[in-house]
Amino acid sequence: MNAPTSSLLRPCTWVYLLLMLLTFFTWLVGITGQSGFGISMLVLGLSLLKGQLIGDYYMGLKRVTSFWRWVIVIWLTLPGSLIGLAFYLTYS
Amino acid sequence: MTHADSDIGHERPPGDLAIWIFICAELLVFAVFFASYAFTRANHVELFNQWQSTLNRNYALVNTLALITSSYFVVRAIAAIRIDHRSASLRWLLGALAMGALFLVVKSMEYADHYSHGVNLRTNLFFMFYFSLTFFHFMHVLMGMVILGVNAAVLRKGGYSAENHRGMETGGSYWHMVDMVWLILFPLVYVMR
Amino acid sequence: MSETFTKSMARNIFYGGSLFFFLLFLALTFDTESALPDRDNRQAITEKVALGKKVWEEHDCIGCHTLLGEGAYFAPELGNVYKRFGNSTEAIVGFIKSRPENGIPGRRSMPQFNLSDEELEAVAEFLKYASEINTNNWPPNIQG
Amino acid sequence: MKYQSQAVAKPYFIAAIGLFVGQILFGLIMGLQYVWGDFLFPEIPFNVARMVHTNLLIVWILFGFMGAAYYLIPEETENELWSPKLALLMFWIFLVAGALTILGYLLVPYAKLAELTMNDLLPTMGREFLEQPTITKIGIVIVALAFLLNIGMTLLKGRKTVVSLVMVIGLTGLAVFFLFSFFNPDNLVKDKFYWWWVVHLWVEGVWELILGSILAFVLIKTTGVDREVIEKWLYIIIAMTLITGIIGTGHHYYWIGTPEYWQWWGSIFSAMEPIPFFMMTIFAFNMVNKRRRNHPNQAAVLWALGTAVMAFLGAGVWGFLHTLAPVNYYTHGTQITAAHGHMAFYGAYAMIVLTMISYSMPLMNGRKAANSNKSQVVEMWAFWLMTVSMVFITLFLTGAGILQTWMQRYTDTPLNFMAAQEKIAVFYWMREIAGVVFLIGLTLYIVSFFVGRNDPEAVIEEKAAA
Repeated sequence: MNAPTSSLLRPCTWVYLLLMLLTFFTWLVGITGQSGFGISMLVLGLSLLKGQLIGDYYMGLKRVTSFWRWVIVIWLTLPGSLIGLAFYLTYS
Repeated sequence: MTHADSDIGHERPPGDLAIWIFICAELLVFAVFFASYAFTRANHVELFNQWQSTLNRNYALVNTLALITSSYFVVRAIAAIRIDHRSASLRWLLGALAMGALFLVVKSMEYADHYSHGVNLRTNLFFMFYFSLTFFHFMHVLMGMVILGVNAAVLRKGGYSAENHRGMETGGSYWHMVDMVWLILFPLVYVMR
Repeated sequence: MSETFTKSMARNIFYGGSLFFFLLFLALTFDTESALPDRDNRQAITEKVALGKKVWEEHDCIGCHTLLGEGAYFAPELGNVYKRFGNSTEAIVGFIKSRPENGIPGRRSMPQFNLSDEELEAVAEFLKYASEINTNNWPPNIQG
Repeated sequence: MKYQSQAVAKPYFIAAIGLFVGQILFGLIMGLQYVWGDFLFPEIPFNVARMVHTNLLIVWILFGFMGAAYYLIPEETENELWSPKLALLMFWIFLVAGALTILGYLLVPYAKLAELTMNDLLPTMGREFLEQPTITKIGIVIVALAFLLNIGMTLLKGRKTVVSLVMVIGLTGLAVFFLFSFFNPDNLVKDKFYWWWVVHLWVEGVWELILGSILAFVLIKTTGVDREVIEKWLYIIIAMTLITGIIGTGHHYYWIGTPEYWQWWGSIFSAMEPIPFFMMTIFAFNMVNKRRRNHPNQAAVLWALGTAVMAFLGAGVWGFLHTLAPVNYYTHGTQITAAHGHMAFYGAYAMIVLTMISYSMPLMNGRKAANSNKSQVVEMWAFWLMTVSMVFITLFLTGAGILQTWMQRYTDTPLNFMAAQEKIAVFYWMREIAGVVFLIGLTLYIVSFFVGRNDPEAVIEEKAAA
């Protein structure tokens, strides 16, 4: 999105492909019905990563210097760690 | 607003700051909902696992792909307007709207499925969360589409240009937020067990 | 530098956000309406119970008591009084009937309303109906 | 005062203050009845005193809102009121109807009042805060319609500012949601469900729009901060209010027969209801700090800041204390609710009306901007006495509520209601003392209108505009 020139693939397109790939992975975990703390945390972690990619590359916050950039980071980490904690409690 | 496509050091996020205040509020609600889900699940693991396995992940996959694609189209629409390619921008934006519509259709099919099985908001604790979260999000997709629709209408009338497209950035930011929320909602409700 | 926080966007968020959440509220209301028949003990609403509700209202009982926790906090909760009085409408009738005309010196006392027997029975039936509403296990104990 | 017709606000404000005094007197009677059970029994039983207390509150706040609108709308729209005569006529109708209703409560037994006013035709009486006879309710609707017509026509022919628009939206919402007071089904659950559409959607919804617009108006006038800035924040604050407050209604739907999911929806959204109040506090202090002039009416500025703080404390903090379903399970319908109700109503609605009165009365009395120093000093004393005593009333009721919750609800061997009440009597005594201090404050407030009337206006050495 920040390269209006005709390079082969824009960064946002790379990000798009990556997001698709990660989504397929999550889905795969889902349909195979896998459960457990490790796999749940992997899925969660990848989802948080996806969220960060959206924030950085789609919302364009990578280039924002002010505290607004942290909105997404905090939003992902805070509920992310709470969800992680809840799952940890389930499996411990 | 001419600085909009320079690469470095923005003080502000794209779009109107007012929408960012709204985005923060929305994200807060979803965050609390997600955490509530997780902790309630911790107390009712059996129940949640049992009913989670009845959900159709294929619907969810299509929906996730639809939203990601839609978000990507919005990015391209804004990239296009930044170099004054209005018709291209409009095409991307309409594509994004189509993807949003796909989400609504697929999600409605899923709801129809539940409905035909007599499952609803009050069936049990898991479905209380499932319906609350997904329906709340569903309404956000609708709302986001209304905003993008307004963007598209303004764009069609020539209301945006390389110099002035803050309205599109505002709509785009909101739409990405709706997408991002789903990216957490999908694994949490459909997959993680 | 142009305005990055515009009044028109703030306005749009006010109108759009309010409408959005009001519609959501209506959707939840709609769902609640369809859920109520299983919860609100409506099959118990007889003419007598309806009369009891009117007696309840026309003596402003809510001005001292709470009913399902809502009302004034001067006198006991009555949502579960039927159960507290040993599942007995007679006990409720007896209590209301026996209130002294001039109160109890130094203490709170319920006024003597001089209700007819029909009204007394009706209000007791109304309280019985209220006690059988599904309140998600509220109050926490029989004391209300 | 820029427009002649703004003066119709004056009788409204005077009536509001008069009814306010009545409200406090009956509050003191009730407070005493809490510890001296047969005080005034059977002449004025508690339920009658409470009806008078709460109904006077509602009526005087409505008088205050209407007065505020009659003052504010002409000035904002920059033209005379559509019909000052209609405004005056409605004033007398509302006052007489209100007085008759209150006298009805006091002079005849409530059941007799219901009979006299033919409650049978359309039974709406006997529900908390909506005790008015049906005929009074119809009167309220008529007055409200005439009022909205007057205000609406004035708005239509004049400048449309955000402040006036928001106020009119709030007032319209007030009238619309009041219509639910005519819906009184036999089904208790439905009755309660829609009863909250009046009560909650008033005080945690549309009334906050009125509050916000009055506050914005007074801040624009007293600080000289750019209208654009203030209006922008007004929009964002009221947007947050409705976003959180509408679904926040769910915090009343935990235990009245409504489905369990309200416990989640209600808890999550109402937990966020303090946010707009917090924003309002930040906003008010920010604007005063950024002021471009020092307004000579310092009392009005004090009231405005006081409103922002006390609304946040009373509605925001004290509301949050018991809004989460697991907490509310134990505190529902205890003195905690009473504590919250007192501080929230005083902090948000009583104080905003007093803010408007403080700002506008000097102008309507022919002053250029402010009362004399002497008068303002007395008014500020009144402010502090009333506000601090209200804080104490709230604290004592909270103490009472915590103990009540513990003894009657939480322990394994719960006490019955009256046994618990007797154990917390000391808190009621202290509340009553704080109430007396409040009355002293209110007396001083009234005195402030009469002292220093012939003294020159307070002035402030104007520094170079910052």
